[in-house]
Order: sequence, then C-alpha cells, then structure tokens
Amino acid sequence: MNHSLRGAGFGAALAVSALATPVLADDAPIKIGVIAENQAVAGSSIPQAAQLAADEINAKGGIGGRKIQLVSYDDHSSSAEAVRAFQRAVNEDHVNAVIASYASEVVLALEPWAARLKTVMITPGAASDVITENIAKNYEANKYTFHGYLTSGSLARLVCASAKDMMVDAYKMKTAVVMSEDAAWTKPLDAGYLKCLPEIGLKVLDEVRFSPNTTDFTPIFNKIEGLKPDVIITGISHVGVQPTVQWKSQQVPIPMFGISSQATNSTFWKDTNGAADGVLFQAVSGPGVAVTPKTLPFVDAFQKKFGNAPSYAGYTAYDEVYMIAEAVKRAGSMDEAKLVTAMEATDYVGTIGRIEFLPKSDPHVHGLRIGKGYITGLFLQWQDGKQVNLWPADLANGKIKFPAFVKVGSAK
Amino acid sequence: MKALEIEGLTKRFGGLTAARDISFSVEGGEILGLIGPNGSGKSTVMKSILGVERPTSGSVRIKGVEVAGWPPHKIARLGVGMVFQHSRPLHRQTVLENIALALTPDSLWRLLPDPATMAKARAIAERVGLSGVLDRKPATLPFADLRRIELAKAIARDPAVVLVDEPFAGLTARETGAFSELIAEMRHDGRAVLIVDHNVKSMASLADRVFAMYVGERIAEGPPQAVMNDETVRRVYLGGALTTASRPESAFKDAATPFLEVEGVDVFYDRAQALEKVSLHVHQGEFVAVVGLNGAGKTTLFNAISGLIPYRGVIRREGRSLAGVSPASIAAGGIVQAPEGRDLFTDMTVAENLDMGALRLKAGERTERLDWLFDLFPRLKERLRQTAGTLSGGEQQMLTIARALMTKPDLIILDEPTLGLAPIVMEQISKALERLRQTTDITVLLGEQNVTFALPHADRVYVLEHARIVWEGPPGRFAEEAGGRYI
Amino acid sequence: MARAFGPLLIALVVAFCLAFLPLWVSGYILGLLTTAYYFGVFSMAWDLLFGFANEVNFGPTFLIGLGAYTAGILDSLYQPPIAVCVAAGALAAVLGGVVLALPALRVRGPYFGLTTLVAVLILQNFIVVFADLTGGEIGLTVPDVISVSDKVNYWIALGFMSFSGLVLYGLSRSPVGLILQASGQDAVQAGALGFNVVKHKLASFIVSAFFSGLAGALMVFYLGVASVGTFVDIAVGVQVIVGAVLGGRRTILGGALGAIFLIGAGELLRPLGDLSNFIVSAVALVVVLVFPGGLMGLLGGSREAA
Amino acid sequence: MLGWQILIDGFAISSLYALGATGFTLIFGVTGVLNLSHGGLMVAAAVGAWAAGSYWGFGALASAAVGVGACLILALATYGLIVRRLQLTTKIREEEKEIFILTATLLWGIMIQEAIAYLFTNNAKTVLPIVEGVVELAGVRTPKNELFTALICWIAIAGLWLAVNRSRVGKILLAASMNPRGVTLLGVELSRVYLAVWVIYGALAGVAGVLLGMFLGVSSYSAGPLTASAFSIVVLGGLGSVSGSLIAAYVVGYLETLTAYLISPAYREIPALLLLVIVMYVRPRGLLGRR
Repeated sequence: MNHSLRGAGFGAALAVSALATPVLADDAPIKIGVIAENQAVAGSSIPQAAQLAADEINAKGGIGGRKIQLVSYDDHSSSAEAVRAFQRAVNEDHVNAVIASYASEVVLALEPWAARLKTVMITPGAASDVITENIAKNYEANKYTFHGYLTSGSLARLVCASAKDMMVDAYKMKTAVVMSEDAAWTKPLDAGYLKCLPEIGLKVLDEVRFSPNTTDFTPIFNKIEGLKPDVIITGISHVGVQPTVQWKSQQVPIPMFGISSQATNSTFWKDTNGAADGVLFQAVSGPGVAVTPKTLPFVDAFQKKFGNAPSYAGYTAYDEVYMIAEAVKRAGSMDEAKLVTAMEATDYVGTIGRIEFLPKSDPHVHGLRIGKGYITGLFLQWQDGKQVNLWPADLANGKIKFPAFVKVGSAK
Repeated sequence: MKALEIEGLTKRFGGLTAARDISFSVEGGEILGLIGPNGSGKSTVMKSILGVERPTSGSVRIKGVEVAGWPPHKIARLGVGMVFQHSRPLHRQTVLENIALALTPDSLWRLLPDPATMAKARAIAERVGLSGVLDRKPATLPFADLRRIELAKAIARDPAVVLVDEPFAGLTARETGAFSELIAEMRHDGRAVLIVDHNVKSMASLADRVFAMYVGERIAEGPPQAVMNDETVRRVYLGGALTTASRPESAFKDAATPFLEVEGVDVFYDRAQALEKVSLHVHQGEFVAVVGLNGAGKTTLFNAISGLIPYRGVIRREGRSLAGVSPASIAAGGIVQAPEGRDLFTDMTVAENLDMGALRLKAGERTERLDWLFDLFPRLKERLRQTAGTLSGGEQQMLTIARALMTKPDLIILDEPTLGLAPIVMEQISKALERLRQTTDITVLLGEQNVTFALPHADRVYVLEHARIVWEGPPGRFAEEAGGRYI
Repeated sequence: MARAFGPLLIALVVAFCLAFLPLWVSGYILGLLTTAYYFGVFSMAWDLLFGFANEVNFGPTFLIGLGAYTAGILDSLYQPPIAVCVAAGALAAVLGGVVLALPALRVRGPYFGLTTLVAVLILQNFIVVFADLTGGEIGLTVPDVISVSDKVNYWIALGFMSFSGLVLYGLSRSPVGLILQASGQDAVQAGALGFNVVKHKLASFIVSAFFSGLAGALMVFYLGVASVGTFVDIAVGVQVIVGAVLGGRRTILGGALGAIFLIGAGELLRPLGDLSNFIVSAVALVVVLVFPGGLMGLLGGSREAA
Repeated sequence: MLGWQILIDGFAISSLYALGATGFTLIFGVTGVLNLSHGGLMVAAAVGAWAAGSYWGFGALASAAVGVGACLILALATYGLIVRRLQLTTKIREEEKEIFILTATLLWGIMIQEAIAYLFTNNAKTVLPIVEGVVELAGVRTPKNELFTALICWIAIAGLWLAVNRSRVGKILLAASMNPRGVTLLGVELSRVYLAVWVIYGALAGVAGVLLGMFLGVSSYSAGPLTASAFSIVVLGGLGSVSGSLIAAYVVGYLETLTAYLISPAYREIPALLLLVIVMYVRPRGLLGRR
C-alpha cells in the first residue's frame, strides 16, 4: 500500500512543481486553467488553441507586463475527474479563471464549483441551455460561469435563420421532420426548432427522438419518409457517422439539415466512406471561411503549430483566452467579483464573430448574443470530401449540391 | 423414543425410484451400518435424513419429531450431525476456527468470537486428536486430519444422530483403526450413529446392526456377521457358483515383456492416497479383471493408464514408458477405455457415436467393423438413428463398449460395465464379452465390483482394496482365498 | 486470532499515517485519493459478495448508482440535511440489494452475472428516460456539498474508507463472516452444520449494498454531481471488479488496495495520454494471469495464495 | 406496408445479432469459456476493414478480408495468451477459473478497445460497402447492403451448421461440446479441437464485425454494448445452444424493431432488457437451455 502511494505522490508532485510557481505580487502571471477532453477530437483543440493565444499575447509583452500562464488538465470526459481538476486548479494552482470542457455534463458539474470556489469559468463548447438558466435562477451564486459557446436554443434559432434562406426561399420547402437524439442538450434545441420552424414557414410534421445508443436507423428513416417531409432537421452529436451512412445506403430521398456535430470533424468524410456527401450542417467556422479578419490567421497559425485544423471548440477557446486577458486588464485587479463585472462588459471580435454576453435581465444571462452583427454561424455542406460553406451568402465559397438519390422539393 | 426413525421412505426422481419403502431405526448408543453397492439408494436415504432431498413419501423422525420436508439447517439444529466424505474446510482459517465455526449459533449478530466457544472447540479438537495442530491451516494437514476436522464439526453441536459417509475411504489401515475408535466413542456418548458404506467388512467390528440395500430396496438387516452370511447379500456381492475359463499365464507369448505393465504406481487426490504402490500386468490377448468395491481405486488406476491423471511410478506399454504421453495419444495408440461414466455424446445418434470411434479408419474398414459390432450387439443396429441420451442404461453401456471397439484397440479397458444395470442386461453384455473373447485375440482389462460378472471371463484376477492390490490369482481360487474380504 | 487481525492492524496504521498526508501533498493528490478511497469502499463491498458469499455480481454500479441517485434526487427536490439524503441513498441501495439477492438465490454462475448486468442497463435506461428527475445522461447537479475544502473531503473519505474497511473486514473475520464463507463454499455442508444459508446470503447482499450505496451517496456530495458516467456506467463497475480482483479476492482490504492502485496508476501514466487506460488494463491483466493472489497475495507472500 | 417494413428491417438486424451471438455461444458450448472480449474483437474487425480501405486504399472485398483476418489473429491471441494460460495454470482452483477467465477476457477487451481508440480515435467508422444501392421489396425500398448483410449472415450460419453437422472436424467439435473427456478417450487431442473452435470463432466474429461496420458503423465505444448484447442473446437462448441463440437473436431483434417503429426509438432497448429479466426469473436456463 505504502509503495504505490509513494509512487503516486512522487510522480504527481513532480508534475505540480513543474506547473505551479509561487504567486507573486503585481508582475505575477495571469493563470488560466484549461480543463478539456484531450483524447476526443473536439476537446483536443481546446488546450492547443488556448496555448496559441497565450503565446501570442506573451510574445507581445503580455497584459500590462503580466504574462499569461496556462495550466492544463485532462478530464478524460469524466465529471468526477473534471471536478477534481477544477478543485486543484483553484486551491492548488491558484488560477484566476478556468476554460472548461466542451461537454455539457462536465460543465454542469463544474458550474456549482465555480460558484463555491468563486472562480470565473467559461466553456468553449458545451451547448446545454441549463448552464445559463442556472445563472439566471441564482445570479449571485452562479455569476462566475460564462457560456462561451452557443446554447442549444441559440443553435436552433441559427439553424432556422439559415433554413429560411437555403430551404424555404430557395426550394419552396413547406414541411419538415425534426430528428434528434434523446439527450438533455436536444430538449431546448427541439423546443427551439418547434418554435422557430413554423415561423419561417416550415410545418413540423413530427418530432422523432431516438436513443443515443441507437445503431440501426432504418426504422427511424422509414418512419420519417412515411411522413413525406421536404427536409429532415437534425439534432445529433453522440451519433453522426451511423445515421449518415444509413441515410446514404438506404437512399433516403430527403436532405438532412441542421446540427450534426460529428460532421464538423475533418475526418468525417473518411469515417463515413464518403456517405457524408450532401450532408448540411451548422458550424461556427469552416475551412477557408474568413468569418472575421482574425479567423484565417488563427487557422493558419494553428495548422502550422499542431499540424491539423482546429475543432469548433478550438476557435472559442482561442478567443476566450483573449477575452479573459482583456477582462483582467479592464478589472485592473484579480478580484473575482470585479473580474465577473469586467467579463460581462466584453465586446470582442473573435474568430467566430463579435462576442457579447447577454445581460442579467435575459433568461440566458452570460450566453452569447447571436444574430446579424454578432454571431451568425455558418452553414456548410460536405461535397466531394470537402466542407464547403454555403451560408451566409457573403461568406459562401460554393453552391449547394445534392447526391442523386435526394429528391429536393419533389417529395410530395 | 428412538433417536432416528425412518418409516416407509420412498424417493422417486422422475421415473426412477431411488429408494422404495425403506424403514429402519437407530437408538441412542447404537451404530447402524447402511450398506449397498453403488446405485443401491443408500445416498438417497442419507440425503433424505439430512433434508437435502425431500422424500416422495414416508416419514423421517428425529427424536420423535417428523422432519420430512424440513430445510437442512433446521434438521441439523434439531440434532443431526454429518461427517462428509469430502471435507471442504475453510482454507484461510485455522483448524480451531474451523471447529469453532460448527459451534457458532446461526445468528446474524454473532460478531465477536465467544471465548466459551473457543474453549469448547479446543475440547472437541482434543477428543478427536487434533490438539497438536489447532493453529495450522487445513491446507498443511494430512488427509486423515482433515477427516478428523469433519468429525469434530459433526459432533460439535452434540447431536443425537450422526451420519458418517464412507468413513474409511482414503485412510491407511492404522488410521482406519483410530477412526473406528472415534466412531465407537460416539456410541459411548449415547449418540445414534448411521455409517453409510459400500460393504460390511470395513465396519464389521464396529456396527451393532447392518441394513443392506440393493437397487433401492432392503435386502437384509441384522448383525454384521449374519448379513455377511446372508444368501441374498452374497449373491449381490459375490454371485452364485462360478464356471471359469481361465488360461494359464504361460499360455501367452509375451511373458518377458507383457503388453501392459503397471509398476509401483501411487496416485494422490489432494492428500488422499487413491493408489498405493499398485503393480499389475496384462499380456497380449489376455483377459484380466480388477475387482474391488467402489472407491477402491479401480477408476483411478484406469485413468492413470489412460494418462488422464498424474501418478508416480511407471506404466509401460510393450516395454516403453507412457509417462508424458498425452491421453489422446495413448488412446490413438490403441489403449482405449470404455469409461465408467460412459462419456457418450448424448445428443448424437448411435451411428454418430460409433463414427466418432472410427475417426482413424478407412471407409471400407469402417463398414466391416460396423458389421462386426452389429453382430456383437444387435440392439445397436435397431437403435442406429436414436440419440444416445435416449437409450436405456444397458444400450448406453453397449454403445460405450462398441464405440471403444470401433477404434480397433490393442487393449480395451472396461470400467464397471455393469454399473446400475438390471441382471438381464448384464447377461447380454456378458454374452457379448464371451463372444469377444472367443472370436478375437483382443486384450481386455476389466474393472468390476460385480464378481459374478467378472470372474467367468477372466484369465487372471486382481483384488484392489483401499488403494492397494491385496490379492492376485486365477478366478478359480478367488472365492475361497479372497471372497471373505469382499462383502 | 492475533494473526487474523494483523493485516487490519497494519491497515489501520497505514490509514493513520495517511491522515497526515494533507500536511505535505497537494490538493490534487488529495482529490485523487478522495475518489480512490470511495472506489476502495466499492471494491471492498463487492469482495464481500464475491469472496465470501461466492456471488459474482457484475453490476456493483446498480447498487452504487441507486445510492448516489437517490441521495442526489432527494437533495435536489427537497434539500433536507445531507445526512438524511445519504441515509436515504444507503436505504435505497439496500432495497436494491434485496432485489438483486432474489435471483442470486435462484440462478447461478453466468446467469446470475447477466441478471446483475441487466439490472445496471435497466437503471441506466431509466435514468435517461426520466431525465427530468435525474438529469439524464448529462447528470444531476446537487445544490449541496459536504465541504469545498479538499482536506475536509479527503479526511471524510479516508475516515469512511477506514470505517468501512474495519466493519467489512471485521465482519468477514467474525463468526458471521465464517458462516457466510462456509455458505458460499458449500451450501449443503453449511446447511448440515445448522446454518440458514438463505438468511446469511441475503444479509451479505444487504451489507454489501449498504456500503456501496453509502459510498455512492457520500461521493455525490463530494463531487456535487451524480452522473451515469461516474456512478452507473458498466465501465465504472468494471473498475470496481478489477480493483477487487487485482487487490486480492477474499481479502476485503485488498479491494481498497486494488482500487487505489488502479486510480493511482492511471494518474501516474497520465503523461502517456490515451495509452494510460491501455497500460493500466494490461498491468491488471498481467497481475491476474501471473499473480492470481493479487496485490495482497504478493504482499503477504505465498502463504495466503491458497 | 408498415408490417413489411418491420418484417424486413427486423430480419437484417436480427440476422446480424444472430451471427454475432453464434460465435460467442459456440465458444461457450465447446470450451466453456464466456469470452468478454467478444465486442472488442468485433470492433477490431470493423476498424481493421475500415483502416484497410481508407489508409491503404484496399477495395471493399480486400478490406473485409483484412478485417476478418485481424479478428482471427486477435481471437487466437485471446486463446493462446489468456484463456489457455488460465486453463492450464495450477495456481488457481478449478472452481475459481471461471471468474478469472471472465476478468481476464474483460481486461483484454478493454485493451483492444483502448488500443483502437488510440490508433484510430474513438470516432464511429464505417466499412466500405461491398454492394450499394437499393431495391424495392414488397413496396419497401431496401438497401442492397441490408439484404447482403442478412444473406452473408445466413450463409455463415448455414456454413457453420454444415461444417458442424457434415464434416469430420465439425463432428468432433460437436462431440467435444457434449463430452470433452469422451473425445480424448477416443484419441483426439482436445487442445487441437479448441484451437479449431477459436479459429472458427475468430472468423465468425470477424465476419459479424465487418458486416456490422458495413451496415451500421461502429466505434471503439461499441465494444462493451456488443459484448453485452451477445451475452444477453446467448443467455436468453440458453447457454451453449446455438439454435436457442438464433431464436433469441430474432426475438431481441424484432422486439427492438417493433419498439422503434410502434412506440418510440428512444425506448428501443428497454423491452428486450425487461424480457431478459423476466426470462431469468421464470426460466433461468434460457429458452432452449439444457442445464
């Protein structure tokens, strides 16, 4: 017993001494904890992009002479490990703020800890609306949490906005079926779809929710096809490859349009053996798409340094380091309450658009403001092994194209 | 009031009646021996007393209380102790703790060892002769001491009735004596003791009365000597008058190096010695019978020859040692067993079972061999398409022998071919063996507890008793020289 | 008797020393050990069933999850004192233990194993289906925690593990434990000694469930969250079982040792990234293949290997 | 229309379940081993085939062959490195070997799963389909791939049946499953029999894995659920009974498909699980189990 413990203690102590330096007064570095899922495709970009931002800031002399220092933790997609990492980050490594996770489960587990330990936390990728709802419910306690990515509700509205242009106006579509995995994050998403799709003129024929463990999608597609909608509006993240492949092999004649997180991965084409051809999906970034002047330089730098393209959470994590740095500068102190106020005042043009947090009066306080002039997102399509941006029109770098089996507008 | 009374006990398993209308009683201070060959139903009676089996009808009374249908733990607490043949002590606990366990009340709240219990356990250990090894773990003890632990556990609760299952199996002669004394002491303590064993001889000096069973029914009851001389018992164990057809050993050509030689073979199961310095030999073309009661070591001997279990000593085939040769190679080489458990492929048809024996035969040979076997066992031809599991016991036995013969063995080992068979079926198998012996020059090694069946065929006979060969000779001299040790 | 309590004495001395760990190691290590201690209790409770009652329970997380979620749901709905929630969690697990014991007394071996596995899958499905109550697959955040101090949490976990170890080990070595062991080893012989096998097996399920549920509930109020991934997933159950087998089955204390080793080794190997799980599994496999007595067997020499 | 749909879709998925479970039950029936690395082996087959197609540019058939080959090699490793060692060791009591084999194969399965996640990420992957396109069947547009899957499953199962019931080796396997001692006593080396079973098992699991990857797609996460599903089907059918497993596979497959069509795809698994619990309580030895 002694033996293994001494070993563990020793190894971890080494790791700690390498990372933690004593807290000094004014020129002490600004420390940001980064808790992420390093083995997952989406998560691995988070610490990398954050490091890139920190290096850039430090290369320019830091913030008021203070360097940014990152402390990284891998949570292995586990809430328990994330909580442990958060505790260590605050109590042990004395970080000033934490960038945490793309998984809603993990962020929701950390939210109360941000409140208890009074430390600013921002997520680069979680989608659950509950995160911001919790802040609205108990602002004083939960004000330390910021939602640096789109909530499900926002995602629904962005999908509707693009569907209006791309489906309703372009192809005169009138009906849709919502197809979502049965998960917490899709509840507000579906609610959003059911509300906004009729508003843009798409009648929702049915809402099909399926178990995230589903492997056989045949019954689901058959059921949907029986309803003869013009388009399938998707809300999938846990699954992605399987429904896409079966959509192709069954030759479902209806286009898939909406949220499909796995489709944003650059490996998606290979994973599906090209079945991805024609899949339409919402994203905050796309290859070669200059959403803002900062987008492409970031992608290039990232590509150069790490040899692959960043995931969506990479963009936001990169921006968040800058946002925290600016907030520290505005707050003029490390006091967490002041830092919260300074964060709330954020108005920053990042890699995915202009970022502003919703005010205290909003039911999604500390969520991102969306819409024209802020974040609009993109709409991409897989075409011949490449992700092509189709929307908004001013950022489009291709034309919409469907595989032969999809009968657009004719499925009546 | 008798300590143990059985009345009209009947137990049926499906269509099989394992015990029919059995009645006996044992008083405090009395030892009753319950004997019978394998399959006679004595274990069923024992299990019914213990509550492991629920009797189909009849009554079991302990100290006058009707317990038929009770769960075992209630019967035990009423006053029944059991000395199991196979001891399974707790391996991480000491001898003393193992005995103390038997003294522990059946309560969920007994969390601390009770000093009084420990003292009592010590006292019991002393009585059974374990005081020297109280703090040792069972794994380090000799076999006899493990049996002593079982004995101590059985008497720990001061039961009125003690059942003892095959008390002397695996014990040396000296240990047997010591054990007999311990059992006699139980009688002295006023307990009713029921010893369950195969034959009378082992308990002749110990038991006050003996109750003999055969195929589920009572065949005799009385003082040991009377039961040993009982006509029916003698017929069951020894058979009637014998005609033998033995050939002298000098008639076989391989006198110098017999086909099969077993020399000084020892086999241990855990610490129990199952074979002790066993030597025998079989000549090419000879028919040798090894007779002995169940548990004497016949099956162990055959398994050692077939290479299925590790042994010390030497087993040679035509002068070459079989040590290190795999069981399959031994069988493929021509020493083939028709095992006691039959080991048939029960879901396969008779034809398929026979085919499994013909794996190494050419197609022509196979047909030829089949015809020969059908001639030997005509019943099998009728049953060719039936699955082996649905055959009667006798047919299964024929199939077992036929399957072994199908491989064209040099030596066939027949282990207890008559076990559990009706006399008429035995007769059929006996006839087949007779023909086999007369029409072929096959070598046979037969293991039997049924002397009547074995002797008429044998050229030579070995008697195996308590792991040792105790007699060797021609069948004609068996009854007068060895018969007495047998019942 | 003295020897029987030797390992316990050593363990208690080790636990006493561990109590001073917060004075000189980082909060991160403390957090790590806090989780490891709770897993230690899971493994020890599992070993009581496996090593003594001889019941292979593939679904330890059924009991753990019941305890964790009952406590968490109660807290999020009504916010009674934490002690009440934890007690309710333990009680729910005990009820679950009785439910699990029913098939155990009927079916054996792989069949019982599968029944326990299915119990976990059903629990998991119900958690997702009743997401409004349970938070579904993203977990249930509870409003209260026992403490925000890693030291306090560490001491609570250490104290709880020591207490559980003391009780479970004491129980396993007590007369009742011996009866249970005899019942697991050979029900017929135990019955012939006058022991009610059913009663004792049921009791062992209740005790094992009690500690599993209690540990699960306490862990909820340490983490502040109950989620499928932490408490119910089959992978968690696998870790509990591997911990117990690795530590040395039939030793109770080995469960704690194995669980701490697994979590500690996983952490030590973290620099290897994704390969760490692979290597931990490989090490555990080698131990199972080469040292079937487990870590306790290694520490205690071959004496205990029998 | 709906009836036909359920009938056709349920058939394909059930056939796949059946093939996956057949190998699992064969190994149990003949060697008495419950191989908990089963799901890992199937995933290895699928990912092997995927990698052959997308990294080395193999064609669909060649990729499938690579997948099956990978599975075969891993199955033999499972036997040679783990199961056989545990079966032969004298350090573990016989009655405890079962739990050791379960634990060891479980750990081995996790190793395979983690290795796949490390080498190829844990993204879901699909194997290059051998046939593409759709056909109309009783008014139901059915992917040829689905029919192909069902067809290959049945060819494999029928092949196994023929091999077991018509060939010499098959007869020996069958005999060994009924009575291993009887086989030894007739001069057949059991170790060779076991080796043959593991080879057959590896091929069956490989084919099932590749088809699964082709038809539905798999990720390293699928390993556990695949093992659990095979285990459930085999126990439901009665351990060691191949025909029982086939029936159980169809019961589970159709129950899931019916639930997905008629109730909700969200509750797909639940009725099958409940059925399993009921069977365990009412008829613990499974539908066609003998013991």
